[in-house]
Amino acid sequence: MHSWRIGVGAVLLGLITVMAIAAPLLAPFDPMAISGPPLLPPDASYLLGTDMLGRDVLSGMIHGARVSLIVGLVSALCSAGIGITVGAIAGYFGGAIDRALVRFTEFFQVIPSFMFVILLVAILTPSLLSITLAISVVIWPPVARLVRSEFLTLKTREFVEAARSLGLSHGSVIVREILPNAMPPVLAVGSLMVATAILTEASLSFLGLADPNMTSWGYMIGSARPVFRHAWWLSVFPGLLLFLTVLSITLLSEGLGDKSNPSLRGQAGH
Amino acid sequence: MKSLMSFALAIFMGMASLAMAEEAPRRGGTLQSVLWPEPPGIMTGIYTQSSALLPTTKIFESLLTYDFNLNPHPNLAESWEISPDGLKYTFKLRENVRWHDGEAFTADDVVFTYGDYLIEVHPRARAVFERAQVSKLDDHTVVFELKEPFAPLIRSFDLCCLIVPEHLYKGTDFRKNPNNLAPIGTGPFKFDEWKRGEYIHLARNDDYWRDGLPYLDDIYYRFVPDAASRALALETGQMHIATQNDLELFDVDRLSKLPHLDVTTKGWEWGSPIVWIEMNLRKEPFSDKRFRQAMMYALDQNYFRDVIFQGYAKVATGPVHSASPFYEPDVPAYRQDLKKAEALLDEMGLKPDADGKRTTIKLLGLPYGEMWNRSAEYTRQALRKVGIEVILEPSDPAGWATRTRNWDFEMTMYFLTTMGDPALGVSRTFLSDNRKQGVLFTNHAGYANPEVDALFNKAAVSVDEEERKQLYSQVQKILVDDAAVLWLVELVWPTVYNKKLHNVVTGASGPNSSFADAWLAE
Amino acid sequence: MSLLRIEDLRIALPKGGDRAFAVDGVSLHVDQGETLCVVGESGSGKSLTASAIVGLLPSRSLRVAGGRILFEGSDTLRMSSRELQDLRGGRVGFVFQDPLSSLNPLERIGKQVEEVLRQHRWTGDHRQRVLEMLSAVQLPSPESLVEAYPWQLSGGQRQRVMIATALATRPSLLVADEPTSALDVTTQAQILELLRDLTKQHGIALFLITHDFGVVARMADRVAVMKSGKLVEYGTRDAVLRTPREAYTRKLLDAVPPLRAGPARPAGEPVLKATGLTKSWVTRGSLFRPGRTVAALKNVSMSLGHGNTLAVVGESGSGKSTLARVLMCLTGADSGQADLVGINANYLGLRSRDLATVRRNIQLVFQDPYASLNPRRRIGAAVAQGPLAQGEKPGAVHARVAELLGKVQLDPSAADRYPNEFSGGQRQRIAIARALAMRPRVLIADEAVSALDVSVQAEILTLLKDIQRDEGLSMIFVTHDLRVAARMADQVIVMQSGCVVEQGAMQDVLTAPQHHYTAALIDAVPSLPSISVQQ
Amino acid sequence: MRFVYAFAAWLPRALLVLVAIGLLNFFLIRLAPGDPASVLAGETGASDARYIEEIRKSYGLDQPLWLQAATYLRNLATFDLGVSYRMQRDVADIIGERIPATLLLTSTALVLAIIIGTLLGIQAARRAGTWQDTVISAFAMLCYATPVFWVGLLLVLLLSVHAGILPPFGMSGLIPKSGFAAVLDALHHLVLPVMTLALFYFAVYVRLGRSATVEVLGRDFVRSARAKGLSERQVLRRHVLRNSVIPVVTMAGLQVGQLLGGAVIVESVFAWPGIGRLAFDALMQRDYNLILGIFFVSSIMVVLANLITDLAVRSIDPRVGRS
Repeated sequence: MHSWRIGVGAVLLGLITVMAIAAPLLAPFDPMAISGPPLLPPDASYLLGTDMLGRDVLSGMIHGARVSLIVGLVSALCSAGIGITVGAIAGYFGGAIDRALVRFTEFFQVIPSFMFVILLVAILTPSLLSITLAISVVIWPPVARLVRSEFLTLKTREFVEAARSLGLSHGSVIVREILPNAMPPVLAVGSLMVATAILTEASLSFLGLADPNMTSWGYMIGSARPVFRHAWWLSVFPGLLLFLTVLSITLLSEGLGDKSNPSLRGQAGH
Repeated sequence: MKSLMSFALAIFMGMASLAMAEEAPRRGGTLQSVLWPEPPGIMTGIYTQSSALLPTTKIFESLLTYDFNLNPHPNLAESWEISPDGLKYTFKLRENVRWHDGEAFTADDVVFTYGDYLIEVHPRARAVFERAQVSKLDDHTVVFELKEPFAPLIRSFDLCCLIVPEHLYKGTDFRKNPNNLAPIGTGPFKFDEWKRGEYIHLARNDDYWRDGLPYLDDIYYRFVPDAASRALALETGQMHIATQNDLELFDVDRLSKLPHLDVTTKGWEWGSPIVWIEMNLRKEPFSDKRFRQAMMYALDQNYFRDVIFQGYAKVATGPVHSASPFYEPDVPAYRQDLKKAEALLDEMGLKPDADGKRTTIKLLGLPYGEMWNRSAEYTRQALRKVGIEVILEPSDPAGWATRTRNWDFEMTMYFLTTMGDPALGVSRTFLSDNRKQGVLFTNHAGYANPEVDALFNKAAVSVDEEERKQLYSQVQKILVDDAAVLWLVELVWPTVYNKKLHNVVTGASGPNSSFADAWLAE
Repeated sequence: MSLLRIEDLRIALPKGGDRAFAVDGVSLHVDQGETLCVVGESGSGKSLTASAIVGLLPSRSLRVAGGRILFEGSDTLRMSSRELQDLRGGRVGFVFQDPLSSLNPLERIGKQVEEVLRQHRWTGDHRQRVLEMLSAVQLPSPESLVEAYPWQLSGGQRQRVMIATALATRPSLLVADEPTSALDVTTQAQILELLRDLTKQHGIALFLITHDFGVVARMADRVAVMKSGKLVEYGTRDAVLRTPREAYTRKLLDAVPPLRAGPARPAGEPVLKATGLTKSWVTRGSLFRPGRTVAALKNVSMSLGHGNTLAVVGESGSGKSTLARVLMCLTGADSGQADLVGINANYLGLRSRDLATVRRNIQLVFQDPYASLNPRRRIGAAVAQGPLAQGEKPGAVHARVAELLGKVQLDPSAADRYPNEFSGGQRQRIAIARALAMRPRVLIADEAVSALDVSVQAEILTLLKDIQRDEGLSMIFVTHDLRVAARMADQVIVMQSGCVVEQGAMQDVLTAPQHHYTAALIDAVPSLPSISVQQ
Repeated sequence: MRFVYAFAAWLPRALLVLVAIGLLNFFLIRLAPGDPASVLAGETGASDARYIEEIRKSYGLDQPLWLQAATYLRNLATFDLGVSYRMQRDVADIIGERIPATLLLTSTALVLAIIIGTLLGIQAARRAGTWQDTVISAFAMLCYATPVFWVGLLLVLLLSVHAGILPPFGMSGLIPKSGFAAVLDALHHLVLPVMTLALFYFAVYVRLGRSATVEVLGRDFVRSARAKGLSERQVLRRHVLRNSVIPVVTMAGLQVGQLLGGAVIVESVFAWPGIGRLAFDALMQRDYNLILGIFFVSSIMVVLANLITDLAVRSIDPRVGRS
């Protein structure tokens, strides 16, 4: 029933990924190079126009996919790592450990997280690394909560008790018995984390917290903000691509998780 | 025939009345002015951000004002005299001036301001006025006495150095004085209200010392954070004036074509800002003059002027602004020439590798907005063409300032106000004894040239205008040949205003003048 | 004229299902005041038939494809939604299976009962009627109960509230869909009695759906047996129970074990002994509320003889599962000791890495075959997991997996498949194979058959008996079902609220229970032989 | 009495969170590369070290870090958030001035998103599988994936620049109005930022409302209610609504922090004079005390929102805090 979502999502995301990987082959121009007159509206040679310096917008968008996808994927992986570890330990062992970890997680949920990301990135000065790091630090709580609740349910499942009564160690019960069964919803949320991370990166870049040595969609939109009334193509096209990327990931995640719970959407995403 | 006559007469009369309306200032009206960013405060001396100056200069006044050629004119000082040895400046003050709270303005206020207040709160003013001993001859006469001549002094009584009321500030903690929130000055407008996040309201000073002035009833300085919105507000007539960086330059271009708006680029002669890239000369390869020259040849100053600054700039040829009386046009020129640049680099032994890369350097960009980002991005692209790979270092205002003043950079881009007289604004970047680590806008690059030091020092104490010109001319030739910094452009800040608004930019302070004679047509 | 007459009812399933019709050509009738029991295993279409009577089919994708349902002469399938609403709760009352979820958790009891009166414009005093009904269903202090919320009531009490609601408007037909299967046996018996008394007393017809022939025997005037959407057998109770015509009916009847135990087999040396086991759970309190302590086991002792089966019988909350888990070291005990005779004295409280011998010697078969197998692990891997974790050689383990699958009557190819490809009964066989792979001396079966349909239940019980005989296993059989216990066990302990209230040989306990709770349990079992007794 | 318990349970947790946030922010910001003293000096065009030293001293920046932190925490307890370096005013005052604007924006957006979103979500759930459901769900999905800042720009482009029907920025017209006209003016200015901020949350509540209602509709008591003869409408109103609102309320509490993050973007796109915009400006200026203050105050807002949500859930759900 949700397979069309997976289909559409996968195809869209696939195209965007291919675009990111093959960027140097696909892009008509060097995205950084001044390749034409500034602020040229879309035409035959500059399909999506040029920006304030005369750089090709299309080329920038194609290369920008790299930053978005890398930040999205790496942050989602890191946050999934933190979230799974915290959630699994809390859910499996329960008791005081659980209470402490739940408090810890709550704390990160309570923090107005986007402000926190801005703060971190500004402190560490914007770079691919600092942006990824900051995003990972704030988007993990939903994963942790989900993993914890999955573990709370799964650990009382009889197959887990069966594994324990077969003499498996805690570690292998967690990793080999419970975790694989907790993965489907985690995968769904994890893929939403990718979307959240991409949106957060774009929001940061939009506000000017971007790595100036990289072209990213948010940066393109943000730096075009002063001229967006006249040179609409500078904000509209990169935004559209950003939107499609997030949409494709969301579709994919919905398809994967089906009964997707909106509460699992990351905290920092906008 | 008769009817034709009367028709012609009617036209003539009509034109005459139109001309009358153009010429006769109207009393009344509310000026709506854009102000961005919202300044932290508007007490003169304490808050010197450019956005604080607009309201501050309406409330406070100085002894003198300056015309476009930086010639001094009387203001709170009726007249003045400079002794022939250039050591003694005597100012005769106006007698009918009152502070906004009704107290009389006297020599005590002047002595307090230049001898006490500014010395404590305003570092740049301190640099000038510490050279002088200020004293009161009588209630309306003050004397500035110098130990050695300092010709720029007569050009120093402006924006930074407005006079504050001694009776409210003497003996208080200047920074925490409650009057800072509702400043009391002598200017044509009084502080009325500050609605945080929205506007500052100034009201007409009915007791202003120039009879019948000011014309305007009110000034609203409205904080409009979005450049596009500022442009729109001017376009729709909601706002009457915007200046400096308020507008994106391509907006200025568009607005200037609208029938109800006018643009002037005058009024910044006093500041004379120059955009440049400073290199850390302590480091390789910047220590090599050929490398610096190569970069000059690699950069296209016209591109900065035409694309990045949208024509609102002039190509800078050297350290002294072309509006300055000390400007020397006859200096070595660096027209963009990639061949020459490459030849210089080759000569240095910086050969391109397989990717065409000769060396990698870092540029610390100025975090003041898109125009500066674009400048840095263009610099990267331009230098890449000759095999110099540039990594842009992101920063924030604090980070930029910290790294720059602590010499923690390879290249740093910024603009410096050269302030008309080189002794005030130019020499500070090149004097070897001004290599003060930790202090911003000093000689961060570490430039040291005894010849340059000697010329600058001599010019600063000379009282002979011609001699000074001569000395500065020599300095400019040396510095330009040395490519001591990479001069890019002179900033030309546009002031866009509604044609209903008259007498906007009348002197070197431009929109930062008192607006006593500004008036709004119906 | 019958009160309700269902004629050739067909309910279509959405396309792509395993069959075209969920209910296929069923014709039934219920007369004024009589009780019709509709019996069938899960998926037989019995509940859908009931729902269809007043247009309450659970899903949009199900629709009535044909037939008529005449209630008091008019066809409910052709009624407007308005007319159906008047019928529901007005002329036809409903009681559903799960009392825990059948009441709105956010509303007070009184309001929920009263709602049906308001909806059907009951002319008398509403509050009066609510109190009257609550006392009619024998709920204590109705006055305070109306202010209570559902979660403050037990399952049995909630089911009484549901009955009170269903009968409040004096309907002529009460539809009860498995009204007791979620309840404990003793409660079950009380609710059934209540239903019978109230319907007989007010001349209300009862359309009772159940899977339990015990319930049928106790309640029915007439019986309808359904299988896969079709009516298999239809007749009076005695005719159907005593002289079933259809093989399917006979099979269902045969699968119900009699509440009768054979003599205890001779007990060998004890293999597992426990004394003074005590365990309590502490619920976390808050700043103002001290945590509460719930005793799950109070000084429980037991002993299991070699080759024998010990049944642990009790209702939910009696502590019987906790006992199993403590013996398995899945939960620690507060005090007491357990002794795996000759192998591991006093093994409780060992650290988990020192439990290897215990793990090898005691194994567990769980209740829910759908939950007890890791869905992401192939059957072969699941069975091999224990021995591999104990360090046995993969080659040997592999061979043994095939052998074990054969032993539980599964094809060896099952090893390469995933649990979702198997039915509940098959999965339970796999779980047994997995336990046997450890070559345990003691097998604990925790409600191992209660989630299965009766016919499958019987197969698994037989399998367990066979295996016990072949392998010389000793077994602990934890169950709430006395019939199952009777069939399997030599010895029994009866538990209530964490205490052992009675223990002894199964046969003795059944025939001469010493404790009144045991007697009540036995009494509550609606078993087939009791038909004659009851008549 | 339950509400007193709720408060008592909330208070220590809230305090713990606030102390932790205070400490975290404090140390993080002190680790920043920018030296606060130099910000001031740089901004005022300072050219001598004496001035920087003066600032350092007058703001206690020359004291050891732990002392600054301890002082900071002690001051927090008395709501003394210090002085903004740049603004030369009390941080508490600056934030106080900006809070109403942010509250107006965020609460309007949240309330609208909750009401419209939940209602549409319920509608979609009632009509699950029909074209109505498809349209509503698809629209929610689109809103869900739309970057806030982008949609803000697009709305300005469409509704302000092209259509010219809504003001693109600010909280009031450039020329102030009074009385009722001022209220209308404010509402007029509120439309775009609220739409922008609400869009994402709207999508969240459509989805949440839908899934909660689908879940509740499948519960047995709904069948019981139908079996009592209630019409679909009555079932929905009397039984489903309250039950499906519980997760919505819980969610609303969880989202306040996120909402404030959204406010940073929306307020800077629309030049809304609230704390979101203040936060970003302050950060760009490295106005340490101001940033710390904003973080702290936002955290208080979040923690208070949690209390309110908790009380709301308790008033809806009799089970919470009693069993």
